[in-house]
This record gives sequence, C-alpha cells and structure tokens, in this order.
Amino acid sequence: MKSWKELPIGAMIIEPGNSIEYNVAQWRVFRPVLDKNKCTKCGLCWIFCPEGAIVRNEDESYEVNLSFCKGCGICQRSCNVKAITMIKEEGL
Amino acid sequence: MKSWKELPIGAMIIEPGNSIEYNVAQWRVFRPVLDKNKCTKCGLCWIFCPEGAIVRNEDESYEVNLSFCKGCGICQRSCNVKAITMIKEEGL
Amino acid sequence: MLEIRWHGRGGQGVVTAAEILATAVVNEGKYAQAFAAFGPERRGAPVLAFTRINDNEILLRTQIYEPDIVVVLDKSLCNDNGVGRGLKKNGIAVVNTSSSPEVLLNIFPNASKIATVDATRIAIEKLGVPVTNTAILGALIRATRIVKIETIENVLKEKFKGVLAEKNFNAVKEAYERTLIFDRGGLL
Amino acid sequence: MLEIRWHGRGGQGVVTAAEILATAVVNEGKYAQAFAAFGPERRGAPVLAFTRINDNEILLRTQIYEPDIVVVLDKSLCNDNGVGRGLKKNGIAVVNTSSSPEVLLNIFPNASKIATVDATRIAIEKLGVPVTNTAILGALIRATRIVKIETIENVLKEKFKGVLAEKNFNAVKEAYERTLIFDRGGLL
Amino acid sequence: MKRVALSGNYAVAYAVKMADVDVIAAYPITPQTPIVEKLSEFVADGLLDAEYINVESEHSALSACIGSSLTGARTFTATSSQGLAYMHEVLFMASSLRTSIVMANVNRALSHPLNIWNDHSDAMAERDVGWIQFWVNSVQEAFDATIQAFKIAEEVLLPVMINLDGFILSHINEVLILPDEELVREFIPSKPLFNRLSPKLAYTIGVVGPPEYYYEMRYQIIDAIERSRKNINEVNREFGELFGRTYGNISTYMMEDADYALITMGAVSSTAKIVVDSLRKEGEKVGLISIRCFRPFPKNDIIEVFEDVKSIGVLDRALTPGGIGHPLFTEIVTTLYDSSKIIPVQSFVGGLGGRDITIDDFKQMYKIIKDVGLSGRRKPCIYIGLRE
Amino acid sequence: MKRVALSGNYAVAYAVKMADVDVIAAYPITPQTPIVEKLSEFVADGLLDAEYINVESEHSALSACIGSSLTGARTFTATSSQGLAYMHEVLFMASSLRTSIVMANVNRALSHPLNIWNDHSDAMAERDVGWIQFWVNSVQEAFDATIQAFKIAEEVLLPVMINLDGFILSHINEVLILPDEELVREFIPSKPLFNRLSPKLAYTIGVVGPPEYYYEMRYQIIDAIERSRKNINEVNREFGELFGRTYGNISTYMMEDADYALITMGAVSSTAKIVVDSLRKEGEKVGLISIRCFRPFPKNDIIEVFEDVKSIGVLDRALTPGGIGHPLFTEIVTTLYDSSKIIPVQSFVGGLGGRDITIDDFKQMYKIIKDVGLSGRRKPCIYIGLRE
Amino acid sequence: MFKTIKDLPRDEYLAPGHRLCAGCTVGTAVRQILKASGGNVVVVTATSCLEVSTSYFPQTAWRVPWIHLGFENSAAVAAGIESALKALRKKGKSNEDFHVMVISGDGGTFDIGIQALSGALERGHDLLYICYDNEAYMNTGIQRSSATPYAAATTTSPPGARSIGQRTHKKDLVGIAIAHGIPYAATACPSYPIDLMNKVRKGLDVEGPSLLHVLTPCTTGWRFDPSLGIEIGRLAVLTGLWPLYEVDRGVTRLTVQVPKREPVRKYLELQGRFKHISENEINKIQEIADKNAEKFGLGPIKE
Amino acid sequence: MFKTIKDLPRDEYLAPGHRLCAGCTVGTAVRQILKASGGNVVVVTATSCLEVSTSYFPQTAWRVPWIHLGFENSAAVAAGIESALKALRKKGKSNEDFHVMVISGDGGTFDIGIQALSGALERGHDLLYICYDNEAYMNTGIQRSSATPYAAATTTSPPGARSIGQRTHKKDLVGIAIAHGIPYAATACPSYPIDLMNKVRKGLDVEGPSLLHVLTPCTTGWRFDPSLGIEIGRLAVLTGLWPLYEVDRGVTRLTVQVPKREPVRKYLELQGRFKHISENEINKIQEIADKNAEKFGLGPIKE
Ligand SMILES: Cc1ncc(C[n+]2csc(CCOP(=O)(O)OP(=O)(O)O)c2C)c(N)n1
Ligand SMILES: Cc1ncc(C[n+]2csc(CCOP(=O)(O)OP(=O)(O)O)c2C)c(N)n1
Ligand code: SF4
Ligand code: SF4
Ligand code: SF4
Ligand code: SF4
Ligand code: SF4
Ligand code: SF4
Ligand SMILES: [Mg+2]
Ligand SMILES: [Mg+2]
Repeated sequence: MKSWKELPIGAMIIEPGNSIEYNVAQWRVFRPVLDKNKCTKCGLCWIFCPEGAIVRNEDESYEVNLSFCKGCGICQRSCNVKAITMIKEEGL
Repeated sequence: MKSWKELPIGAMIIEPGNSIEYNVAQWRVFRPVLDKNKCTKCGLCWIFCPEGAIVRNEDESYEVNLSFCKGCGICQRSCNVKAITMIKEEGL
Repeated sequence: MLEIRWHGRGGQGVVTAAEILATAVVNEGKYAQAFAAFGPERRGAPVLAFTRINDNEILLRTQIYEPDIVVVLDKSLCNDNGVGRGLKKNGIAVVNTSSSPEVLLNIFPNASKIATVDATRIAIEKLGVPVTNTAILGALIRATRIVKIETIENVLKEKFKGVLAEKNFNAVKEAYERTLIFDRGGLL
Repeated sequence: MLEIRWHGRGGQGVVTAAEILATAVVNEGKYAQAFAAFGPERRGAPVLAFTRINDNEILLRTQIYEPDIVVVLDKSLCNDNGVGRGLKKNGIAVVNTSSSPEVLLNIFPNASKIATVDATRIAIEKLGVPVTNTAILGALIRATRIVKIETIENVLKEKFKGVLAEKNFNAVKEAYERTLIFDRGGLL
Repeated sequence: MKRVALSGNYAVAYAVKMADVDVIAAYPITPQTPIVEKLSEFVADGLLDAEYINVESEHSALSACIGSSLTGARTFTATSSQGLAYMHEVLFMASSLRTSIVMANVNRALSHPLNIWNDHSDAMAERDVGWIQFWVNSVQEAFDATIQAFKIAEEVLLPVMINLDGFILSHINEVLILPDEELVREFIPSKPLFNRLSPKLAYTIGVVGPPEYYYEMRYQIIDAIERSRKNINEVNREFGELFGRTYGNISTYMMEDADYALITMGAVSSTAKIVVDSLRKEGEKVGLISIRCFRPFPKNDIIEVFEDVKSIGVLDRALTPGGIGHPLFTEIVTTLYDSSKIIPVQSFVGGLGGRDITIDDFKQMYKIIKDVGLSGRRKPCIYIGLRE
Repeated sequence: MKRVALSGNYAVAYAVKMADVDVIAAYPITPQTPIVEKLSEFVADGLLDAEYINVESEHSALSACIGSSLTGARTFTATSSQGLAYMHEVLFMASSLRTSIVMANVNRALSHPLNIWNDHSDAMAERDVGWIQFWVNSVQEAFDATIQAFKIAEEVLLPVMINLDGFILSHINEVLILPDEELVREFIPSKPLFNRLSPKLAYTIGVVGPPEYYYEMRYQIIDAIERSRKNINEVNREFGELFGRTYGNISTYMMEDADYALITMGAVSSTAKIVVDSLRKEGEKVGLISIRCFRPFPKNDIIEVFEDVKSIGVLDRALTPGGIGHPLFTEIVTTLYDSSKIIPVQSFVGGLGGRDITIDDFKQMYKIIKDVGLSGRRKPCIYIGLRE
Repeated sequence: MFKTIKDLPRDEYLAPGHRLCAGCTVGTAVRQILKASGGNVVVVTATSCLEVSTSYFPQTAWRVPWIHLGFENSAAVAAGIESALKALRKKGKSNEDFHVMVISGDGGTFDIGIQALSGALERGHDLLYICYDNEAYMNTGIQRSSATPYAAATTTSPPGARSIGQRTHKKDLVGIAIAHGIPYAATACPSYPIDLMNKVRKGLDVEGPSLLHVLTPCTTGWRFDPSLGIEIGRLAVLTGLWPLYEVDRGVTRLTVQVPKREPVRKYLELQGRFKHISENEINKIQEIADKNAEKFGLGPIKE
Repeated sequence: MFKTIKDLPRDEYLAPGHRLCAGCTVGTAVRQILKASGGNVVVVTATSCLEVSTSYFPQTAWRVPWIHLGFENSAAVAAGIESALKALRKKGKSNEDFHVMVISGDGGTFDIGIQALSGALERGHDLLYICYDNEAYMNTGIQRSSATPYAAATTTSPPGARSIGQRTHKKDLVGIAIAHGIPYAATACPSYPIDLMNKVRKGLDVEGPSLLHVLTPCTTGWRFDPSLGIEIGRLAVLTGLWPLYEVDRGVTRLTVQVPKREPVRKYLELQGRFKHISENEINKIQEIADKNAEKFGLGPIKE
C-alpha cells in the first residue's frame, strides 16, 4: 500500500471510474442468464440495472457482464418476455 | 461593579424588566407633549409607541412618561386629533 | 484465548451470530467480545465479524489477525480466498455448504479440523427463510464445544420473541446433528 | 500625543467626524487613530468616538480615559454629566450650542478653554439638514489649530462626492468663523 | 444486578434509560447511532417515558437540549465526529449557560477524507468548550460514567461529555454488570431540575455581556470546572458505595515502581496493559496511565504517579497540524512543567482513522520510551504505523 | 503608493480588491462586517470583478469557498467569533482538501454571554484545523498579511487565516501605506488556479478514506504545514523586495538583552511596547515578543530569542476551562521543553470580551514576571483585571 | 378576540428602557405580541436587534422568561423547551403550563435559522414562531437578507454602476411554512394592532406549530424619519406590498381589505433605501403589488 | 427530448463496481441522471449511501468530476463551483463550460441540508439540485428523516406499544422549492426512465435553479427483495403516492398519467417497513394517495 508521499493530495482519486477494479461479483448469490433468443432488445434490463452490468452492444443486443453484476434480479423482473433467469451461484 | 462571585450564573438577569433603570430619556431630541384637552382617548399613541412610554391610566386617559420616551414622534403622527406636539429638548 | 472470525454477507446477520455466541459464553460465566469489521456494510457485500473468548477478562482490543476458528455463513464466499487468511496452524473452519469438508482442504490449508453443514437447507426447513446465522452456530458448537447448546437456547429466547426463538433453536439443533467434521486424521 | 473624545448620537455621524480629522492629520504627515467606543449603536442613543494624534507612530491601543479635548455634537447630551468626565486639567471642550461658552464652565470644570458654536443652525443653513458632524470640525480647528482648514477641505473632497463636499466645507468654514472661545482668562 | 454481554453503545442507552431521562434530542451518525436507536426503541415500547426529539441536525440537537435542560428536564444527547464538530458553537453555550446536559460522544475521525472509524480528533478539538470530559476504557466504564455524569452535571451545573471509542468500544459486545434500576434511581433520583425558564421567575437568559461583565461571567466557568473536581471525586465515592466499583481521574497500571510510562486515553489502554504485562515478564519496569477525566485535567493525579519515572511516552490519537505538539502531549508536558519535574517525554501519534494499534506497536513505543529514558534525548513526534 | 488613514477592515478589503479575487462568499458578523460591505461596494461599483455570494450562513460561506477554490478561483471570505465557530467542521475540510482560501477572521469573544468585543477565543478554538494562521498588530500588517496570504495559500495549497483584533484593529483608522495595484499584481499575479473540478480531469474529491489510508492522508497536512515554513519565509522575503517591508514569524522588541519577556499576540503588543519603553527608562531589562505566524508555530524563532531570558510571561486572551493551561501558555511551555530550556513561565489571562488591557495592566505583568524571574517561582495563572 | 383598542390589555411585558432605536417598530410589535400572549409564555429570540437591545447586561426589558442562544437556532431551542415541558407534565414532574414562542428577525428566520425552523415545523411542536421582518440584518448594520425586497439598497446589496441594489426577490416565508403543512400561518404588521394581536392569539391557541410573519419598518435601515415607522407599515399594507392574510388549516383569507390601493411609489419615496431606483424598478415593484392584489383579492389602485 | 429507450445514450458515467447494495435503485437513478446530463457536469453529493458507495478510496465510480464535502452543505458547495465558473469565464480566465449538479439524499436535502438548499435556490444559482429520496437516513442504518412517510418503521421511528412508526408526514420538497420561486421543479422515479431523464435535461437547460425529487426505493431500508426496487417505484406512482409531475415556470403538469390507480395496500404489503401497520394507518395512507390524485388529476382506484 502506498506511503503518504505517494497518495494524491487532498483526498482525491484521480482515475475516473476505477471502481471497475473492485470485485462486486463476489457479492452475488444469484446470477442472471440472458437468453439472446428470447430477448426483444427492449433495453429495459439495461436501463434498470443499478450496476450498469448489462451491456448494450453496437448491434443493440444486450448481454450481462458478470464481473459487474451483483445478482439483484432487477433485470429479470424488468424483462417482460422472461429472457432472463436467475441461477444460484455455487461456492466451490 | 460586581465581582465574578456576585454575578448571577449562566449569563442570566434575574430582575425582570429592570431596564426601566436605563436612562433612555437622554436619547431624546424632541419631547412629546400631550394635550389632555384635545385627546379623545383613542389609545392609538399608546398602542403604537415603541417604548411603552405612554401610560394608559385607570380612567382611560393617557399621558407620556418622559423617563421612558426616546422622542421618536410616532405618537404625534398617530394622533388623528393632533393632541400631541413634539417640542425640542434643550441641553443646558 | 480463542479468536473466531465470521464471514457472511451484509444482511445475513453475521454480527448477530457472533454476538449470540459471545452472550452464551458470558452467560456461562466466562468472558467474550463480539464485534464486526467495521465499515459501510451493504446488502450482499461480504462482511466479517469476530468473537473473542477467554476465561478471564479480555483486555486485547486490536483486530483479529490470526483467528483460531473461521466460520463461513455463505459458501459462495469461499470463491474468494480471503476466508482462509490468517487461520492459525491447527485452526478450525466451519462452513455452510452441502459439500463434504474435504473439498475445503486447500482453502484452509492450516485447518486441523473442518466442519460443514448445509445451513441454508436447514434454515429454509426450520425458519422458512435462508437466514443461516443461527443454524451455523449449531455446527460451530458441534465442532468446538465452546458453549453448551442449552446456553444458546437461552440466549435465543432472550434475543427473539416467542416462536422465533424456538424455530431458531431448532435450526441450531438440526445443524448440530447434521454437521460433518473432518480432521487431518480423516472424517470424524 | 493629543487625545480627543467625541460625543454624539447614533445616526449623527460622530465617528465620521473623528475619522475626517484623523485623515486630515495623516494627510499633513503626522499620525492619527480614529475609533469609536464600540457597542451596539442605536439611532438616538449617545455614542462616543475618539481621535488620537501624534507626531510619531502611535502605539497605544487602549481606550481613551483622559482626553485632552472633548467635542460634543449635540448640546442635549450635556444634560448628562458624562461629557466632562476625565477631561485633562487644562483640557479643551468644543460644544455645539447656541449658548455662550461660560454656561458650560461647571460641566467642564477642568477645561482651560471652552468653544461653542451653533453647529445645528449652520448645518441647516449650509447643508439643509441638521447633521452637525462637519460643522463642529470647524469649531474644533478654530479652538485647537490641530490641522489646517484646507486639509479638511481636501479630505471632504475625497470623502463626499461633488457638491456635497463643497457644502460640508462651507459648514466647516462658517463654524470656524462663528466659534466663540472662552478661556479661563475670559472670552477670546 | 445482571451480568450480560452488551455493546458500549447499548450500555450508554441502558444507563440513560435507567436515569429516567426526560428529553432526548439527537441526530444519527455512525458509530453513535445504536445509542439513539436503542433509546427510540425504549421510548416506542413505553420502557422509557421521555420526549424523543428527532431533530434535523446536531446544531439543533444541542440547541434543543439547552432549552430542555434549562426548563428543568434531565436531558441527553449523543453524537460523534462531524456531528460534534457541527455542534462546536453550541458546545460553548451549553457550558456557559450552565446546563446539565449529558452527552455521549462516540469518538471518530474527522473529514477529510471521510472516515467513520475511531480516533480522538473530534473531542480533542473541543477541549476549550468548558465541558467536563470523561474518556472510558470499557463497556462497563461507559455505563458507569453515564450514570455518574448525570449526577455530576446536575450538581455542578456544567454539561458532561462521555467519550467512548467508536467501534472499538461502541460496537463491541462484552461483559457488563448491569445494576438494578432501583439502585440507579437511588444514586440519581428522578426529579425535575430547576426550571430557569418559568413564567414564575421570568429570568432573562443568554444576555449581552459587555466588556464590563464578560470577563467575570466567563471566569465563572473556570471556577465551576475547577470546583467540579470535588464533586467528581465525591460522586465517584458514592458510586463506589452503592455499586462496589470506583474510578479515579486516571487509571494506572503497574505504575508503583515503573521507570517507563506510557500515557493514553480510551480503549487502547486496555491492549497496552497486555504489553505491559509481557514486558514486565521480561523484566522491564514499564507502566501505563490512562486518563479518564480529561476535563478538568487531573494534573495532581498525574504528577503523583510520575514521581519516580525516568521517561514518559504520550500517545496522541489526534493532530494539531503546525502546532508545537499534539494535544495530549502538550498537556502532559505542561503538567510536568507545572510540577517542575524534568522527565523526557516522547510524543507518539497512532491509531488515526481506525488504524489499528497493535501489540507490536505498543512494544515499539515502550522500546522507544526506554531509549529516551536511557539517553535522556527524545525524538520528534513518532507517527506509529505511518507508511513513510 | 499612497499614505492614507484606513481601518483594519478596510485595509483587508483593499488588499482583497488589489488581489483581484474571483469569488467572495461571506456572511456578515460584527466586527467583520465592514470588510464584506466594502467588498460589496467594490463589486457593485465595478471596481472589483468578482462574484459575491450572499450566502445564508457561515457554514455555507466556507463550503462555497471550498467549491470555488477547487474550481480554480481565487477565493476570499471573512468572519468572526460565532461565525468562525459555525464553520468549525468545514475548516478541517478546507485544509484537508487542500484549498487556497484566504480568510480574514476578526477576533471576537464567543457566547455566552454574547459579546461582540475583542478577544482570541474564536481563533484559538480552531488551532487544530490545519490552517496557516497569521495574527497582525497594525492596519498595515493586516493589509500586508492579506496580500502575502494569497501567495502562500496558492503555493502551499493550504488555506490561510488572518486574525485581526476586533474593533481594536478592525475599526481603528490609522496610517496605511497603500501600494500601487500594479505592484500587488506583480507580487500575486491574477491567474486562474488549478481547476481540480474540471470535466477534463473528472477527479473524485472528498472520498472515503478507510483505515488503510486515512492516516497517511492526514499526515500530508502535517507535512504541508511544516513545509509551508519555507514558503512563508520566502514570500516574506519577496514581499520585502517589492514593498520594502518584511515581517518575521515573530516580532520582537528590545529582546536583544532582555531578562524578562512578555509574549502576546495581536494588537495589544503595540501598547505593551510603550510599557517596555517606559520600564527600560527605569532600567528594567524587559522585552516583548509578539507572534505573527501562529500556525505553523514558530518554535525555532521563539527559542532563539529566549536564549538569555530569566523569566517569561505569556498573555492568553482565550481560555481553556479545566485544562492544564490556557492555549498560548501551553504552547510556550512546550516550546521551552522542546528546547530543553528551563525558564519560569508565568501565565496571564487578560482582555477577555473587550476588557481593555491598560498600561497599568502591562506594568503589573512585567512586575510579576520579574518577581518570578528573581524568585524562580511562578504563580498559578493570573487573571489580569478580573474583579475578584 | 380583540375588537377595539380599548379591549387591549394594559399589561406591559416588554419594559421601557430597551435600547431599540428611537422609533423602532419592533418595539411596537413586541409590545403588542406580548400583550396578546397574556404573559404566560416563554420567549426565544435569535441574535438580532431585538435581542441585543433588550438583554444588555445588567438590564433586561423582558418581563416574561426569555432566552437567547444564537443566531441560527431559535426554533430548536423552542422545540427543546416545549418538549421538556411536555415530558415533565406527562411524567407528573411539573405542573407548570405555558406557551412557547419565538420572536426572531428575518435573518434568523429566512436565512441562517430556516433549517431549525423547518425542522420544528415538520416535527409538529406546539409553538408559535414569530418572525419580525425589518427586511435586512439590521443588528450588524443593514446587510441584505433573503427577506430584503427587490431593488432595496443595503450595505451588501449596494446600488452602483453594476448593481441596482437587491437583485433577488423576497422569500415567501408564509408560503414555505404552509408547504410544511402547519395549521396556521399569517402575515401581520404593528400598524394594524388588532389584526396582529388576534393572529397572535390564534397562533398560540392552535395545536401544533404556527407562524406569524410581521413586517416591522426600520427607521435606521430603511432610512426614514423615526416618526414614520407606523405610517410606512400602513403604506406597505395599503399599496398591496404587504397583504394582511392568514392561512388557517388550509384556507387562505385576507384579514384586512384594501378597497383602493396606494401606488407603491408613495411607499418607496419615503425610504432612503429606495432613493436610487429607476422608473423601471418602480414599475417592477408595482407589478409585485399588483400580483399580490390579484392573489389575495385586494382592490384596484387609487386614481 | 428522449422518447424511447433506444434514444438513450450508451455512455455510462457511473462506473460499475460501486458499493451500493445489490438491487439499490439509487444506482439506477444515478446512471439515468448522468446519461441525461451527457457527462459535461460537475456533481456534488452530500454524505450518504451514494457518497460512501461510490468514493471508497482508492476506487471511484465517478467518471465525471465529483465532490463531496459534508452532509449539510452540498447546495453551498455547488453554489461556490457555479460562481467560480461564472467569475472565471466572465474574467476570461477560463473557457471551461459545464453544468453544476447536486445529487444528494433525502436527509442531506430535507433536514440537515435544507438551509444551504434554500439559500442556493433563493440566490438563483444556475444549478440542478437532485434529491434522491429513499425516505430515511440509509447510510447510517435506516433512521427516520422528514421524508420518511407516515407510519413507516425506521430505527428512530420504531413501532411499539406507544408508537405507530413515523408519526409525521413527508415534507413537501417540491412545494417548498416552488415557494422559493424557482423556474423548474419536478418529481421523478427511475422506474420511469424517460420521464426522469427528460426532467434532468429540462432542469439543466433552464436558467437558474431547478430541483428534481427522485423516489429511489431502498431494498435494505424498506425491507423488500433486492429484485423489487423498480417495481416498487412503479407501484408508488401507480398508487398515486408518488405522482410524477413538474412545475415549469409556475405551471403544474402531471407528466405520467395513471388512468386507474392501484390501492396503496399493494404498495405497502411488499415492504417490511410497513409490516406493522393497522387498517387504520392503511386507510390514512390511502387518503394521502387520494388527495394526491385529486390535486394532480390522477385516475380513480382500480376495482
Ligand atoms: C453564526 C452567526 N453569524 C452571524 C452573526 C452576526 N449577526 C448577529 S445578528 C445578525 C443579523 C440579524 O438579522 P435579523 O435576524 O434580520 O435581525 P435584525 O437585526 O434585523 O433585527 C447577524 C448577522 C451571529 N451572531 N452568529
Ligand atoms: C454533520 C453530520 N451529521 C451526521 C452525519 C452522519 N450521516 C452521514 S450520511 C447520513 C444519512 C444520510 O441520509 P440521506 O441523506 O437520506 O442519504 P442516504 O444515506 O439515505 O442515501 C448521516 C446521518 C454526518 N456525516 N455529518
Ligand atoms: S442481476 Fe442486478 S446487477 Fe446483475 S445484471 Fe441484473 S440488474 Fe444488473
Ligand atoms: S429486458 Fe429482456 S427483452 Fe428487454 S433487453 Fe433485457 S433481456 Fe432483452
Ligand atoms: S415620542 Fe416616541 S417614544 Fe416618546 S412617547 Fe411618543 S411614541 Fe413613545
Ligand atoms: S392618539 Fe391622540 S387622541 Fe388618541 S389617545 Fe393618544 S393623544 Fe389621545
Ligand atoms: S436598526 Fe432598525 S430594527 Fe434595529 S433597532 Fe434600529 S430601527 Fe429597530
Ligand atoms: S441502504 Fe438502500 S439506498 Fe443505501 S445503498 Fe442500500 S439499497 Fe441503496
Ligand atoms: Mg432583520
Ligand atoms: Mg435517505
């Protein structure tokens, strides 16, 4: 860990958005699985996900980035066509 | 003047309304003179005086207590019948 | 002095578990400390709690760096290697998992004893919700005999009202029964 | 060192008078301090201001307890005996009043010189309002020659804009002319 | 009497309940919140008959407490860190208007960076406010000091602040001997205090004190807090009679024959004792002083135990940037000066913002103190555990 | 350059104007108000091109200043007494977030009783906040320190507080050498500061510093304020080159051969000099030290002049009720300890809440200091002018 | 209800000898308020003209219990007193019974005290909060507050080459209070004593928080002759700049009708603080009055 | 104006990896807000869940400049930033140009921050103040605020033998803001992203102060399953407890109509914080919804 000389001054963090390095996947008990076939690309899961863990691709398709997903299940509930299912994470 | 031992504790004044001992008459440049003959006993000067310097007697007549009057002239202006006149105080 | 580290998630009541144990210890006339690794605890986030147990007054007020015992309330936490960190040589690990204890050997290389129980299943059976903090106590006691199970019963009765105390104690008992224990000598 | 105490009323600009004098002194290359007796100043209430004058830098920062000169902007203040308090032996008093200086003898028992001027009348004549703080300066200068009257003129020009400066200076000059001075030897 | 396991925060809450407090005005802040939560619960459940004012800020919390205390109600509040800092202005008022407020301050670091963990910078920055200040070392002490505080505050007419270390004490469950409520009531009867705001008296409170009076009025606080030493001792004695436990203004450990002493405040003292024990086993004549009553500062008690000491270490858990020394260090040095003793004093800082002070840290400090004692030369302040 | 008569408050206002400040956020309070009134006038008249924020409180004033300073604007505020106390929490933030705010604090007593007059209790209660603190002795110093403050604050990235005595300095008109604006601009060029809140950078400021980092982050302030000593001296030197006046961290009077010294802060020093002169005439070898730069505390400067002194008096104009000593006394004693000098120090308190400190008071103090020097025995704190 | 001047009690709870400026209508207002209260009241005042002028040690002008703490917290202090009384009575520890009332200035209410006020209103304490509004920080020498009216000159909203005086509009205190859902709020002015005093009574008698916003013309700060305060207050009402109304459990009611309004110019002309303003600003101020008239149903402007 | 989800920008200015609870709708709301802002914005946040969860050193979730000072002063900090930018631009010292926005919690807005907010609104700074409202102090563990709704359980408004839970009613933030005469204020909810995001744009584009009051259901504090946040937000709207409206230069307009309202029971049942309440309280809460419906013109209750 950094010494006092190496820390940025004034309680600043100078790398915007470096929280992507923080492991939230570990928080997850359930994991969303998105069925691209069922998906109508409505985007609701994307706009409702509290984490920004759902990625909107260039082709307007959506997928889950599991490194960023905490497994809350909001996406599943947002999906009118039930394209998302929550699956229990297993330890070990 | 009192020593620290003699002062009331906790920044209190324990004699209600002892400001009557403070000389405001000294502030006065003009002095109101109330002509009891003209006075209709309407009470306006009494209720408007900022000082409470106008006394409402038991018989509902009014008079000025000059010890409490700062000479602002509000009473004079309140009096519809011009029963009050302001007279210059003279030093010396 | 016995030092225990508890691993759970925000919202799972891991601090409560550490406290129930401490109260039981105290009720048995000994001394205990229970506390959490303090920080902004968020629902879902891994959290730590600690219990210290001693026959005499406990003066130590530092954090616990090298626990004698590690208790894991949620097996998915074992995905991260943090759970085994610092466990003393010949320490004990107690984990909520349906797996058998051997599977955990390389997660707790220092452990001389590993106990597992499917606390989640038991919690659902006995409480109707997957709140595993009381069930795991049964496994811990089974593996360590730190306190008498009846003492836990009494603490639960003080802590929870009416039927909830009973349900929780049922979970404790059930877990106590179903705990699998493995020591370096083999499954007990 | 010369110490002056000014008596006036809240709203009469007594502090301004003290300051104008100080500025004049400074402009003549000497040193001065001007300040008020600090307190919640209320319209109509008697207030004090002070000026200290010296050839060299002034270090003293205490209040003025024994002034060399007392200036009274409003004669009705003389009803209270406070105006004469502390005046040094052989001090000077300058009072705005239409009365003659002798009348003030027992108010300023220590004064060796008493000057009076009807500053109120002059102010009304020259400014149109009974603001006596500049007029009285004229009397003070006449009685003491602390600064040159032209220096005051320049200060007024800085302090007030346009015609107001001129009017005020007229008041100063007029008062200067009309001041009556009495010393223990008799009217000068 | 019951032997239970309770956290420092709950211990305070129970003490307040047993004191049958009349009014609570407090604002939540970590790590104090469990105190007010527990009190809310007591009130909601009818176990404590009090008005709980859900104020909108700490500034208002303490302001409301002043109003309440002067109306004759036994009054409690609790805060921490930013909350205490936000009260700064009002703290002076609570003492100078001579209230009897009792406040628990759960010590926590000050921003920035924001940090919810333990150090002493919040309370140390309020060492001029004219409050009596206790610092406790255990959950039991937190309870006992709270009970004592009401009695002292109401006798002396000065507010009392009880400092307990955030998390380390506030959130730790440990053994507490909970006395019977009747005994507590015997100690501090539940009676209305003097209502200075009654229409029957029509006092004017919180006046303008012009230069002719201000000095004397402020001096009364100096006098009151100096005189409070007697009350504090007396209350402690009475407490001992009823509850079988007493506390000094300082608590000492192995100081009888110590050559090297460390001075601390708050819960870490307890860890330090372990180190003292282990060093004693190694033959080192070390000892420990922990200050319980920081205001009024127990200079005589301290000087007494310093009698034969060769060197002293002072552990500050708060900073005075750019000052001649950190707060406790400066007070201790001045104490020595006061007693005309020349003992080298080594300044330490440690445990800021929840940084743990470990057994090894204490060992290191004792080692340095001994070095200083032997060489007679102290070093500039040593920042224990700082990553250089 | 112009020789004028101006009040301390106006001197500050003129300095701020000449510094071409960008943002002012301030709240009125006696006796500071004329500063912000004058600045309002400058802005209204177009003589100063700045945003003047009419904040609703001092807490917000300083908060707005922090936002402004971090956005790169030269930022000024002014306050006094209750206002400073109300800022307490934010003061720590202004230093720890490393702003360059300059603030004039017009020293005034704290409530209760309410008192608008001069003493030092407001600023002394903020001696831990990590600000650089100047204390000035004359209107000229008030002006000069303000100009210097901007340069120092912007170099060191620490806020600077200029303390000037309420009324005694703030409201006194005296001689001021007003430099030409161009010269001031040469000294402190009007340029935007580093905008740390730019979308181009997207920094995150005011973070949570967990126990692993908090200590190091706070230590940076200790480091910065210690390093600022160099900047302060350098700025002062440059100031001297341009303006022909320099100031030390302390100012001394007749200390070369003094046996007996008095230490003061603020405007009363000036009166004390008169007493020194008169005592010198009587053959007494007395001297005077006045502390100009209180934070960082000028320990080396002080120790140096103490070399051959026989006894010292310290005049505190603020109280630490129940403390081991009043603020300045404690710092001086610790300074002596630091230098391993054993000189008796007599503590004095005086001039609280506008109580005048007279020539006679100073004479009395010098007499006592001499007695202490001769007897080697100091007395408990002496409250000069207190009606017993 | 008070109907005529004759009805009004003789008792004076604000003693003469206070140090308010000669001609200060705050003195008038407080006399009226305390008369209406009947004296069984504890008063809290924030730092202000009223505070320093009535409690200058060793003299007090208060004949009722009174407390001043600071500038920002009078509502909180009142809340503490009210709660203490409630607790002590409930617990049988006291049989005292009195009303709790705040009388604070506009600065201590609109600006630095609004948080404490908002909190006290929200929590529903049984107290009457009275703001006497002299439209600036007068105690410190006439600085703008958020109650200062548009275009008025103060020392921190001075007119100048780049300033017309106060740039912003007066905060709507009663509107804000009512948005807190309190049962009673009203405006008043000591130039209309009966109206004011009846509102004080209503405010005291209602259960829960109530608020009175009282305009108190200030000779020093508004720069008019000391004798004019009451007249200027009357003109504020007669121009429509200060409509007298109340909001009683949600119902807004004009309490003093103005059949024919005076033009605002008449009001402005008398005051030094408006001396600098241009026709443009006068028109804008007239618009404010006209809007008030529309909102509260005042009469048209006198020809 | 955003019309469909497809319109919404791809850019994420709140990085993943923040530490808000799993299922926290504050994350959703802030993502939507920042998307709408386009990223050219400086954000100020008061101490809160959002603050501690996004700026835990050494990691930040912010991709826009962001500052946190304290709990009570976010509006003041924003005012300082806005003024600095204005001054520097005016003086030609800077050519940066960005919006200033506050995103603070209900505690930091309704209670301890309302003074700074009131001042900033009154002075007319050009900034958008967004209050995300999870109806309690969540960061410190679910204590009541003055935004906590009637009867809800929190740790400082616990139900019990002598308590029904929160005793008081929710403060009307938009009402208070509008009483300050600001040009734009609105309510929103991340369950209605288009509505919310358009309001953010309006708030940013309007000159002067604007305010958005955003309801953000909180899984931890309201005690519901983490997956339910968005649904519960929707129910708040559909019951009429959280009408979506705006007040644009004095004109109030419902922005999302609810033709048939759900009964409040449906909303309350899902939440642990209302578990204790009786029929009596449910009826009172239904009345609140009905009053809202009347005030804003929502439809009748579904049969
Ligand atoms: C925290 C704090 N800030 C500033 C002051 C200075 N102050 C005292 S009274 C006052 C103005 C009061 O204004 P207002 O409330 O309108 O009452 P008024 O004097 O106009 O009657 C100010 C700024 C203070 N006492 N405390
Ligand atoms: C002056 C001060 N008082 C109290 C606190 C403690 N505190 C920090 S965040 C918080 C609650 C925040 O509530 P809210 O604004 O509603 O945001 P939320 O956490 O609910 O998102 C409290 C009480 C503080 N940081 N500073
Ligand atoms: S489960 Fe929650 S966090 Fe994960 S993708 Fe779905 S909405 Fe996002
Ligand atoms: S909500 Fe369902 S349908 Fe819509 S984008 Fe997500 S997965 Fe596809
Ligand atoms: S002149 Fe003024 S103070 Fe005197 S009686 Fe008339 S109204 Fe009252
Ligand atoms: S106003 Fe005139 S008529 Fe009325 S009581 Fe006074 S003096 Fe008499
Ligand atoms: S300044 Fe105004 S409000 Fe204050 S006392 Fe004087 S007239 Fe009254
Ligand atoms: S407590 Fe509530 S608001 Fe806070 S992070 Fe968790 S869900 Fe979000
Ligand atoms: Mg005012
Ligand atoms: Mg919240």
